[in-house]
Amino acid sequence: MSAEFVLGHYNYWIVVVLMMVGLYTVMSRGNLIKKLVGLNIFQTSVFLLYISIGKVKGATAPIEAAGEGVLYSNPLPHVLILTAIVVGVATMAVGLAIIVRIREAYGTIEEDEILAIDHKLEFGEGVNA
Amino acid sequence: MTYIPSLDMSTFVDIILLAFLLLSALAVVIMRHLFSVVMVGGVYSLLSAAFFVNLDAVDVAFTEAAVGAGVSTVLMLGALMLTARREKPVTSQHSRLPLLAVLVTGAALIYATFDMPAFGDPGSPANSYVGMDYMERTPHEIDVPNVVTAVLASYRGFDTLGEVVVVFAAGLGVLVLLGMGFTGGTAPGKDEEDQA
Amino acid sequence: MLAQISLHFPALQVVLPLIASPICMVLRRERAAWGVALVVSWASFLIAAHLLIQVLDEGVISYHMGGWPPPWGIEYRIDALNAFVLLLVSGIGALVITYAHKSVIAEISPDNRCRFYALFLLSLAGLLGVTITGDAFNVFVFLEIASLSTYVMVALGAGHDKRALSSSISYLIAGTIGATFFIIGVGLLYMATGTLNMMDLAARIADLGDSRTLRAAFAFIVVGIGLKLAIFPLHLWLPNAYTYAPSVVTSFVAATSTKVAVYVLMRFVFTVFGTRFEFQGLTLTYLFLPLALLGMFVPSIVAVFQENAKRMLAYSSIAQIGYMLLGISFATVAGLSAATIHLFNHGLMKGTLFMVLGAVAYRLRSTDIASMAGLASLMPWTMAAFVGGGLSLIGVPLTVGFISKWFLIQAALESGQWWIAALVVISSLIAAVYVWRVVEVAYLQPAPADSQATEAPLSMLIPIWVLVLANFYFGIHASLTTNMATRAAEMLLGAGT
Amino acid sequence: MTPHLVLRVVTKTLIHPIILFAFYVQFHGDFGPGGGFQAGILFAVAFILYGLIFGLDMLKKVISPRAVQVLMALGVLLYAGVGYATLWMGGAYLDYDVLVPNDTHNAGQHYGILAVELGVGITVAAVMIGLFYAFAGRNVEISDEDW
Repeated sequence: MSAEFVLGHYNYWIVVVLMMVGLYTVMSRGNLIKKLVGLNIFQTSVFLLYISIGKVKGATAPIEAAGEGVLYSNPLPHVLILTAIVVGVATMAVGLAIIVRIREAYGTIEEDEILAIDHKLEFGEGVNA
Repeated sequence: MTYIPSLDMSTFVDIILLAFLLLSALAVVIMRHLFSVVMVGGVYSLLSAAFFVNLDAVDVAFTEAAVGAGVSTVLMLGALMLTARREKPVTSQHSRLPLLAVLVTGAALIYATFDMPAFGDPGSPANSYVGMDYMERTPHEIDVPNVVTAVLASYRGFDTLGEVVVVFAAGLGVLVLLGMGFTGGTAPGKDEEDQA
Repeated sequence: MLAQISLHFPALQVVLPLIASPICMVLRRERAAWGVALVVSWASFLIAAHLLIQVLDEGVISYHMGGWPPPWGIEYRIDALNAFVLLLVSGIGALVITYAHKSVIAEISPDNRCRFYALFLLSLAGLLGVTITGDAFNVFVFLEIASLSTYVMVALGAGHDKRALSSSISYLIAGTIGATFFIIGVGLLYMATGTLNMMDLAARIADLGDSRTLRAAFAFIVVGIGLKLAIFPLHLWLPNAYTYAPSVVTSFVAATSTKVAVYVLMRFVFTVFGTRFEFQGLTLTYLFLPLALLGMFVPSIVAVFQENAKRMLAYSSIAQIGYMLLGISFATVAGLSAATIHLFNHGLMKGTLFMVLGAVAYRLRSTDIASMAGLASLMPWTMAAFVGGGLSLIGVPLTVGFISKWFLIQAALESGQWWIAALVVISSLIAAVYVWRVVEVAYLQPAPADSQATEAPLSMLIPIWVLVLANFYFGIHASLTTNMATRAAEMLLGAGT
Repeated sequence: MTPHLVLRVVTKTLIHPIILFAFYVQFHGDFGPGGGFQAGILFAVAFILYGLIFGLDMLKKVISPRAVQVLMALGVLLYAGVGYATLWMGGAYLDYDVLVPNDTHNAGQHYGILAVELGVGITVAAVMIGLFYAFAGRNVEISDEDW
C-alpha cells in the first residue's frame, strides 16, 4: 500500500469509521434521544462520503463567477446532499415528536423500560384499550 | 493523465477536521449526560460544515450549519426539556450484537474503498460525467452562476419538490403528534385517551 | 385536449395526490378532506389504468421531468412491471379511501382527521413516486415521503393504544437505517459510474463488470431495501406497527408498502445490476433462497400462536414476503413472474383481510381473536369476506392465492428443486391453521349474549367485497395477471443483458 | 417572562438584520451560496428568537398557528403549482422554459427558479416556526433538578 494510495483513500476510511460509530450508537443504546443523535451522526457521515466523492483537487466551489479555465468541484453530490440533509432533519423532527409523546405516555424514554411496560400490557394486566 | 494524490494545505485541513470529527463522534458514544451528548452532536455538525467548506461544498456547508448544527440541536434541546436528562448505563451484553453488526458493515465498506477512485481525482467516473456536464450546460441552458442552484431547482427540480414535501410532511406530522397548543391544534391537555 | 393531458399522465400520477395533500391539510371540514382524497385517489387509479393499457400497447413510456433528458434530468420510466405495481397501489389506495370515512371517525380524534387524509395522500404519492421513477436518488426522496407519513399514521393509533407510539419509533429507526443504507449504496453506485439514472446505471455497470465498490453497493442497497421490506431477520419493526396502527393505515400499508419495496428490490437487482453481475447470482442462491425459506416458515408458525388477529396477519405478511423472495431467488422468468404475480395477489388478499379486521374493530373496538366469538351470526357479510380472503391466503383453487402458489411451485420444479415445491405446499397448510383459528371462533362459537355488534356499514362492506371479488375474479381469469407478470419478468431479465 | 432588558433590546435590534439577510439569501441564491432552504430557516430564526424572548403569546399575535399551517401548505402549493402552470402552458412538469416562450435569455428558467425557491422558503420557514410552536407549547414535566 503506497503513500499515494493512503492519501487517496484515508478520507473514505475515516468516513466509514464515523458512519459505524453512528450506527453503533443507534443500535446499542437504549435511550431514544441518544439513538437519534447516533442516527444523526450516521447520516451526517454519509453526507461526508458523498461530498468526498465530488471533490476535485485544486478546484473551487461550483459557482461560475471565477472566469475561464478554473477547475470546479462536482455540483451533483452537493445537490443530492442538500436534499438528504433536509430529509434527515425532517425525520429527526418527527422522531423527537414521537419521543415526546412516548415520554408523556410511558414516563420514560429508555427502550428496555418501554418494552417492559408493553410486555405487561400484553400479558400482565390484560389491558386492551 | 493519471492523478497522483499529494499532500497540500486543503488535504492537511481535511485530515485535522476528520480527526476532530472522530473525537466528537466517540465522545457522543461515551457520554451519558444527554445535554452534553446533544451539544457534542451539534459540534459534530458544525465540524462537518467546516469539512464541506474545505471540500468546496459551500451551499451544503451553509445548510448543514443552519440545519444540522442549528435546527437539529435546538429541536433536540427542546425535546430534552420534555423528556429526560440522563441516559441509563448500557449493559455490555446489549452492545455485543450491535458491535458485531457494525464491524461487518464497516468491513464491507472498507473493502469497497479499495476499488474506489482516489479522493480528489478529477478523472473519476463521478467527476467526469453527469455532474461535470452541468458545469458545461448551465451557462447556456439556465444561465445562473451558482450551478448548485441550477441543478437543485431546475435539472433535478423534481427531487427538490420531493424535498419540500418531506419538510411539509414533517411539519404536518409534528402538528398531528404534538398539536400547536392553540387554535385548531390538539391542546396538550387533550391527550387523556392515551393515558387510559 | 384529453390526448394532450394524457401525455402528462406519468407526472400527474404522482403530483395529483401530492398537491391534494396540502389542500386537505388546510381544510377544516373532515367530509371535505375525505371528498378531496376520494376524488384524487380514484383519478390516480384511472391514470394508472390508462398508463398500464398504454404500456401494453405501445411499450415503455419515458417522461422527462422539467423537460431535461436523462441522465441530466429525472426520468419517469414506466414499463410492464411498474405499471402493474402502480395499478395495485393506486387501486388499493382508492378502495381504502372509499372505505376510510367511518373508520377514521371512529379511530382518529376530530382535530386530526383532515390532517390524516393529508398524510394518507402523501403516503400514496410517495409510494407511487417510488414505483414510477427511473432515477435512483429520486427513489430515496419519495421513499422518505412515504415512510415519514407512515410513521406518523402508525403513531396515530395512540388514541386507542399507547403501544402505537413505541411501534412507530421502532419503525422510524429501522426505516431510517434502511434508507441510509440505501443512499450509501446509491452513493457507491454513483462513485463507480457517475450517473443516477437507472437505465444509464445499468448500461455502465454492464460495461464495468465486477468491482468491490459495486459489490458493496449491491449489498447496501439490498440490506437497505430489506429493512423497509421486512425480509425475515430484518422484520422486527413490522408486527407491532401493523397491530397498533389505525385500521385504515394497516389496510393500506400492508397491501402496498412492502409490495413497493419488493418492486424496488427487483428493479435494482435485475434492471440496474443485471444478470451479468456475478455477485448477484451468489446472493440470490446463498442469501435470498435460505432467507425466503426461513421466512416462509418461522413467521407462519409464530402467527399461529397470536391472540390478536391483526398481529397474526402481520406475521403472515412477513411469511408472504418469503414467497416473493423465493420467486426472486430463482432468477428465472418463471420465478420472477411468480414473484410479480404474488406481489399483486398478496396486495389483494391482505387488503381484504385487514379491511375486514378494520370493520370488526369498528364494531367491537378490538381485534382479539377471542372477542370475535360468534361474530359470523352478527356480521355475516364481514365474516364471509374474511373467509374469502382467508381461502385466497391459503391458496385454494379459484382464488388468486392458488395462482400465486401454482406459479411458484412450477418455478421451483422448473429449476429442478422439487423439495422447495413441497415446502411451499407445507407452508400453505400452516396458513390454513391460522386462518381456521379465526373462522372457528367466529362461526362455531356462540356469540356473547350481550353483544351489540351489527353488520358493518355499507360504505365499508362495498370496498371490502370489491376486493373479495377481485380475489376470485383474478383467480379465475388468471391470464390477465399472469400474462402481464410474465411480460414484466421477461423484461427484467432481458434488460440486464 | 421576566424583563431581561438587555436581551430584549438586543433581540429587537437583531431581528431586522436577520430578516434582511434572509431576503438576501432567498433572492441571491442564483449568484452565491444559499437559496430557499437556508433563507427559510433564517426567517424562522427571526420569529423564533422573538418568541423565545417575548414569549409564545406575543409571537402568536405576530403570526398565528393557523397562519403557520396555511403557509406550510402554501409553499408546497406554490412549488407544485409552478409545475402545473408549465403543464398548462404546454411543457413537461416543471419545464420552466415554457413560462416565457421564444426567449433566448433563459428568462423562463429564471422566473421558474425564483418561484420554486420562494415556495421552498415559505414552507421551510413555516414548518420551522410550526415546530417551535409544537415543542414549546408542550408542558414541561420534569423538574430542573434533573439537569
